[in-house]
Amino acid sequence: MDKEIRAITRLGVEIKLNTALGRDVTIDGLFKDGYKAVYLAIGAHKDLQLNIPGEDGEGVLSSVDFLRRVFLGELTKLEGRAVIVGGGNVAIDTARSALRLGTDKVTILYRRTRAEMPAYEYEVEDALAEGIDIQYLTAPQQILTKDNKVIGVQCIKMELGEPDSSGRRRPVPVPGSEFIVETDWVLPAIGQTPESAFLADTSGLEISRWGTIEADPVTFATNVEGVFAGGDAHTGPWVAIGAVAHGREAAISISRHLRGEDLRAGREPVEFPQENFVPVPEDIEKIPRAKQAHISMAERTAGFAEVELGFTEEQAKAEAAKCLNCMSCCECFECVTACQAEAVEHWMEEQEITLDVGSVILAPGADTFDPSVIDTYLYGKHPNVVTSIEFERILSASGPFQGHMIRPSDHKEPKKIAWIQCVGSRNVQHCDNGYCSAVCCMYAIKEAIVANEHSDEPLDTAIFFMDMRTYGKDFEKYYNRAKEDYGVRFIRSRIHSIDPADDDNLALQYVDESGEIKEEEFDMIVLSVGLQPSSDAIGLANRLDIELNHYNFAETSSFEPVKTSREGIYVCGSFRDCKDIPISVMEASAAAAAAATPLQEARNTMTTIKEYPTEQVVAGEEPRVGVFVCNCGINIGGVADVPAVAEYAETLPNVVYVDQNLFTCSQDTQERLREAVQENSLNRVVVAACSPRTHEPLFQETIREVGLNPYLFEMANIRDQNTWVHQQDKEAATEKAKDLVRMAVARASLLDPLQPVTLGLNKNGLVVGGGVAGMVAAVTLADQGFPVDLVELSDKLGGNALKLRETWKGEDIGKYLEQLVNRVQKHKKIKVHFNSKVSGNTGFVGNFETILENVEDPAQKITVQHGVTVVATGGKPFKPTEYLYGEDERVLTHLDFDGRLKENGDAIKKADKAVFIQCVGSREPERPYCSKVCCTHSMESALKLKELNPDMDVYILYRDVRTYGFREDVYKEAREKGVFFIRYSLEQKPQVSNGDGQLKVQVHDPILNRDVVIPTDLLILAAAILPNEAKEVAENMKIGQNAEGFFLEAHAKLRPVDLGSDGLFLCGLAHYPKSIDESIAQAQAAAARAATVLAKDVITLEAVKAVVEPDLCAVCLTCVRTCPYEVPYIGEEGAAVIDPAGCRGCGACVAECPGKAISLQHFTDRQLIAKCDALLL
Amino acid sequence: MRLNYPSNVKIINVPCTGRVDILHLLKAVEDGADGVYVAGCLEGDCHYLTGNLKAKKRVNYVKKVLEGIGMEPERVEMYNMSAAEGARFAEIAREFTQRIQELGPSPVRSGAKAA
Amino acid sequence: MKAGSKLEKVFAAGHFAVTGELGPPRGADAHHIHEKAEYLKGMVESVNVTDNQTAVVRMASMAVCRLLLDMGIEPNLQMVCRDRNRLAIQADLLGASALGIKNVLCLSGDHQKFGDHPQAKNVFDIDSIQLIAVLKKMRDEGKLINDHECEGIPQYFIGAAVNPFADPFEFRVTRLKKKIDAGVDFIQTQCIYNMEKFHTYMQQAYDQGLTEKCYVMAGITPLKSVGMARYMQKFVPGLDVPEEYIERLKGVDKKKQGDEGIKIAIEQIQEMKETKGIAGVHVMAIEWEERVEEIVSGAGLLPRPEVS
Amino acid sequence: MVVAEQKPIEEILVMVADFNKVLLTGCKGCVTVCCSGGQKEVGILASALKIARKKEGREIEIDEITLERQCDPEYVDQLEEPIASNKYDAVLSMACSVGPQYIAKRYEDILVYPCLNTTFIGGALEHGVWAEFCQACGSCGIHNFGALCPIARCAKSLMNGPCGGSAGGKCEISPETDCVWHLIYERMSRLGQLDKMGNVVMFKDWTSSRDGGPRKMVREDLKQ
Repeated sequence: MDKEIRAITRLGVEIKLNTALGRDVTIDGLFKDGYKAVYLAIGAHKDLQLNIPGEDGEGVLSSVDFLRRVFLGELTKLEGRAVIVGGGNVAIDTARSALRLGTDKVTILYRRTRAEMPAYEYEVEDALAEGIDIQYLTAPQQILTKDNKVIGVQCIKMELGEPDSSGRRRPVPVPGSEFIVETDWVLPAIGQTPESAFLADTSGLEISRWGTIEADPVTFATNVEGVFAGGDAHTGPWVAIGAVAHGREAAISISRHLRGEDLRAGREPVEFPQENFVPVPEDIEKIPRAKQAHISMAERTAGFAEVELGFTEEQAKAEAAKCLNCMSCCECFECVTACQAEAVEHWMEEQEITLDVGSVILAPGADTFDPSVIDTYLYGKHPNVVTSIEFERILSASGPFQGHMIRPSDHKEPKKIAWIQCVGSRNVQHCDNGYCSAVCCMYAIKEAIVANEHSDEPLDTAIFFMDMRTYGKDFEKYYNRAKEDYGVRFIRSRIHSIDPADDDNLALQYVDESGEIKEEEFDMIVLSVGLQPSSDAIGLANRLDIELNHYNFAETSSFEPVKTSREGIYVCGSFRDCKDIPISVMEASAAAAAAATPLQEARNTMTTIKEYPTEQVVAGEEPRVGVFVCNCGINIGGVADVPAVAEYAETLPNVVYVDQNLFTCSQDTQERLREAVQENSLNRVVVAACSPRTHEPLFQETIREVGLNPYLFEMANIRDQNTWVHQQDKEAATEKAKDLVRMAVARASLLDPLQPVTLGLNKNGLVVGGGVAGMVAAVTLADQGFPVDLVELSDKLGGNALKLRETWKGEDIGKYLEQLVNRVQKHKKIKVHFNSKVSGNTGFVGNFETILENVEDPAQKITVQHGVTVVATGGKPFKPTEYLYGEDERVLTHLDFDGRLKENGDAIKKADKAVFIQCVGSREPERPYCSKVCCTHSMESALKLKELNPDMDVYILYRDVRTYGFREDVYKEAREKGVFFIRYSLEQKPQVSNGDGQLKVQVHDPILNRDVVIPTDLLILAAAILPNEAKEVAENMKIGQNAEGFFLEAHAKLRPVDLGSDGLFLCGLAHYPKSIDESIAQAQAAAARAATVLAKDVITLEAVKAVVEPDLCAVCLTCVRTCPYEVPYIGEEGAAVIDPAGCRGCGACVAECPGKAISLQHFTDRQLIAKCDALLL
Repeated sequence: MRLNYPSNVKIINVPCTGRVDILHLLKAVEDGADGVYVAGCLEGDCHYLTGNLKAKKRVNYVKKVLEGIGMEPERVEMYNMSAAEGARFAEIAREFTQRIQELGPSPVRSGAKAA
Repeated sequence: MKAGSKLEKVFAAGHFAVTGELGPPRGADAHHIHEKAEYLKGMVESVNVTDNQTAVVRMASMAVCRLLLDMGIEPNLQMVCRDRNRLAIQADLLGASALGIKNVLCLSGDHQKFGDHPQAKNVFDIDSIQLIAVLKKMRDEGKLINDHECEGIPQYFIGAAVNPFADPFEFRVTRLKKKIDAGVDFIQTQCIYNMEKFHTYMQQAYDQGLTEKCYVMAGITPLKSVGMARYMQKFVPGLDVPEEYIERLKGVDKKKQGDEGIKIAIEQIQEMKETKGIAGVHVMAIEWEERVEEIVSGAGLLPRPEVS
Repeated sequence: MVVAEQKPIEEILVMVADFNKVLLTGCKGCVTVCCSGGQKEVGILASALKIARKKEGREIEIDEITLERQCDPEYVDQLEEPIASNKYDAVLSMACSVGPQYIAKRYEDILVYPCLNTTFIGGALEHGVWAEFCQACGSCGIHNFGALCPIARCAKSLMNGPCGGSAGGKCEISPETDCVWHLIYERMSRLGQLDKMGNVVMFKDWTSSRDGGPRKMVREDLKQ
């Protein structure tokens, strides 16, 4: 109650105590004093009179007054006999209370029968059980007194006559049936009525015959203008919630009345249709409600102890078991009323929408394999066998164990965990998933590393695998780290079975590489489940009539990797092939490019530009700060005392409005925020919630929508920097929240509006590199209407593809290349610069200027202007330095071999034996990466040899076979066609010799556990792929390179084709070794990303800039020398000039300026020091 | 990662530690902060190339000023960490708090009290 | 004859001249001067008396010169530009002449940074080459810098120092020539250890005819120990101690390193005697005056010639 | 420009030890450019002094003002209002020593303290590094020395250098100090004027320098 009253007064309501209507004020008087509305909520405090003689005798007590005094402890004893008149709950309460106060006998007089008694049935039962006498059909006629002291009640018997207006039969006295009940006390309990006598002065206020004030049931307006009434005063005694509802409705009416609006509009009570109710099935057995046990009668009458003992556990369970589990909404519509956002709609139905589109992109993703179909893995049967996805959840802070790594069976931290690879991948026994799921090796390693990091104790992690496929960029390094830094054990094996062991552990039986069966016990086993298309996706594909491959993934060609078999429908992500995040992201952009290209004319035609109201001018205004304190569900409110923080915020300087929200970021709160800004004329807004990094833009947008400049906003991070990290000490968290709010308010008061800087841009693209990736990027951009300058170092387009024969699927690369080169050269929007290199670059996104130098004649230089750059400088094959390469002409690299095949297949056909050695120059200490394409290339070449000469013995010496995705098919085929596979290790590399003209390869066979010597006619080396030397490009364009010389993308996972600087994009082998389809997809992706820049007419730059106050500038050159981007210069006016277009807003010059002539907008000294002062002073 | 660290650490955010001015650090000390530290990116990883290196020099300058006025230079410090190193952030917050606890309250405040 | 000093006469007679060096005490006690000077008597033609050497305050050079004269030893007054302006310099020079001092060595002076009064204000009103010119003007024209005529013309045998090993090496001979142009009569070089480089230098000087225009004395300082050799190698600017000498000193017992140093000095002097353009040696046995005899006699330079 | 550096704070603390309220004045001229007495440094020094005094339990009140230049009387006049309306115990100047002298001359009854040491006339080698280039001798002859000043930049102000202490292009006084004579040699060599270096340069006339007494420069045509 106190809280409620405080809340009311805080809202600005003035409470005048000890003021009685009629005595101190009158309604008319209030109107005269200027009040425009009066709400009468005076309750019903007056007991109804029996209106019989003797009622003023000593011993007659009002029952409500009696109960109040008992409750307050003023009345603890009532001696003698008591008569209670009435049949409602008050009468029963009074009777039972009187009994407990020690009366000798308690009698209730009721004028109708028990059936008509309004009191609750069970209450009546209890009263009777306690020995209370109830006289039905009995009405008091007169209270008998002696010396004005009550001695008895004269009663008359009644009988029931015709029904009255209440529908109950009217009691009629039976003449001559009078009798006397002797008593010392009479307690009438026949109801209460408002004290309405004093309302008489208000002319014409309509009073019912029950003494209640008449009012409209919807608006609660009385018949007198400006007077409203509700609660018991209106209804007579009723439940509290009713009074609350009246108050609320009346308040709405009063608000409307004051504004002169229609009181009634839109307020008709909601009528819910009844027909949707789910009927209770008729065949359900009807079981009565269980009865609760009571305390003993002696205990009951001895005091006010709780009579009902509650349900026993069995009773409670039985009651709950009565739930019909109908699983359907009973349509009570409470949810409709409860949801403030009005999000619940019971009448919503499935809708069919027809969209007129030019392109469709499918990205339905994939499902994980359900391992319960493989009996031997015990999945679903043993709690400590989990899938990798489940394990991921176990490690997650928002997971089932709040990030504590414990196993499901006993919630103990596991000390030994095994991962089993290829569960549902490379498997045609238990499922039809013959392909490699491509992602599991990496995620298993990741999980093992994270598990190690999570574990307090030393953790033993083991990964059981067939081939470790860490073929992506920097994956091999990660794999090496797992082994070297985390001690993850990698066991090349096949799983035999998993059996339960003691202590909820699991016994894993496996066959190692040499064929030996081994067993090891683990606390927990994680199944690295593979990916497969979902049935929904397959259904979708079938409905759209697009072709699926034999694994039910979308079929695409290597040259148009994101295009389905149906024109205009594109696909990306793992529905095309299993893939990880970077490639999915890349393909998504590629699909966007492919989908956008035919639609280029429609670009910007259906866009709606958001309109904002004119910005409020706040310069010169006093700061009016609104503070919104967020509970963030329980994230903040569960730790810090949010009401206290809010209350504190009200005391801060310049704060004129404070609100607290459950979720400040929710849609309805945004609306409240907007209203608050408008209603309170706020000109600065502070949200005390979570991180500005994630939420600032949302709130800035919100205030912008009500005309406030987005920079007039400040956030106090009381979640990430407070309640999340100080959970243990709630008090400290509350105090810190106050500190943070105070700091935020201090800064907010000093914030100034800022305007973003916009710039025009050059719509040309520059593509560096004329290989497949560069050409595809150029064509994709040009097809979207953007002119492209394509720079090629040599005098020929095509790059490495010129030397390639066909894709692993058998598609002719030469033909494709010819068409592509043709398109590039004939394209009106593409200008090719042969024999050229980048020798200089200036500018920034939207406005680059690049110098192209002719490599044959360095004096010949041209300058191109462009808005974006795509870097596709490509790669080159490693030239092997071992295995007699270059010394014996029978030793070839892949590309040499492809060349030989093209020139003279017959010569090769004659060979009896051929040996492939994998990983030549890859996965070595000086080049710790996998070249990704060589395994597939070798399979393809091996199959070609088998095709040319089925009798040829073909050996592939490998370290891990990395035919990821559907490439696994080629591996399978190679095995089926009889290609021999021998694994070697880095420690025991094959030895190649040439004795007497015979080329021999010696290798250790781990299965036979001995060295074998293979005489051969051909030795094909899977040479590594290196990036082209691109230091000059890197330096000119300021692009980072990794240790191996590949370019560094902005974010390895989420921004795989963006480079570190805006407006620069990357594709092809310059990024990492990859197959032609991936190069093409990446090139399309780079073009798509580049087009997002070029499609705009202006570039909007962040508004936070360093600005110079020329009067203070000492032209000392400090800023010129400090700026890492060389933006400031000394202008003609004799002061430093900082071009906002070039300024990145880091503030380095600001902190250095000796004259304090430069300030960083939004982070001025005043603003920052204000925070400091606010915290500490 | 919600790693606990002492609640006496309060953060003032800046776009880059290169924005941190000698004056800001001194103001904090002047206002009575027991300790101030600058948390910047790892050296070589500054988004603005060299902001964190500049900040480091300024922190060192402030240390010298404090030394000059007979105050513990350990009350100001520069730390480097990456945005991904939540654990390190918490560890540093704990470590620095402990350091300051060992040094005791700022003489600026106790001096003011003594007067 | 310019001044008719013994040194000048020895040169004039075509003898291979020898000079020694004496550092005045850091106090007023003249006792040690006598002791040290005794060792040099008869061993050398003239004894250089340093002037606040290494910028450390010592007894005035001119006073010590006079004490030597009293002992029958010919002094060579060292004079630096660091501590005096042109007024003081000229006054002192006049006084020196009056005291019978004939040899004057013109020096810039070590920077006071290395001395015992680093807070001192240095003067450097004129530099060492200008100082030579001052002496020459006083002697040959009988005039002061301001062209005022001297009452009584002083006579000086004008000396200067050169460091053949300072950088730029190519300029060193030019600078020698500048000193000659300014009027120098004899030159004493910095201590020589790198004989090869010194020969290159001397060859150039000889080729340019400079050794005809003045007498060049090679500076010889015997190495007392490996430690001293290393110190000179590393910390004395413009000194070039070749590694071979250090190796040589290392090769003998520590107690015998001094003897080995003397041996080296003797060998050097013998080599100098054979070198074209070298007219003598300046033996700077700093705080080792007692062994000068050993060196000079070892080099076959005793007895010193008599001239008149 | 005139290059100056802040005095050690310990020294300044001693100067203000007895004061409770001072006016700290900066200068937007040379000392701003050489980062020793501009508005920023004024703020830093004020804060440092306040910290030091708070620590001692006796706070000091410091007003900060940075003048356009402290070497022009009109600008120094701008201190009149603050000095008149505040009871300062002293005025501290963060200008070259001209500043405090001008303030002292203009405000006769107030104590004035310098907070900077005026070091030399020089220039920036890079941001944060300044070196001496001129000694204000009053008769510039650097054209004779490859446009490099041996007076200011040779430790011994030699006119006929380099002396025997020149090694590796550095001066004997410190390996950080360039031997200007070495630089002169290199430059003359590049300019083909080495022969000029062979000539003996005779005595310099120091009358135009400080040695001729405090100097004054009058431009009759400009003088009012």
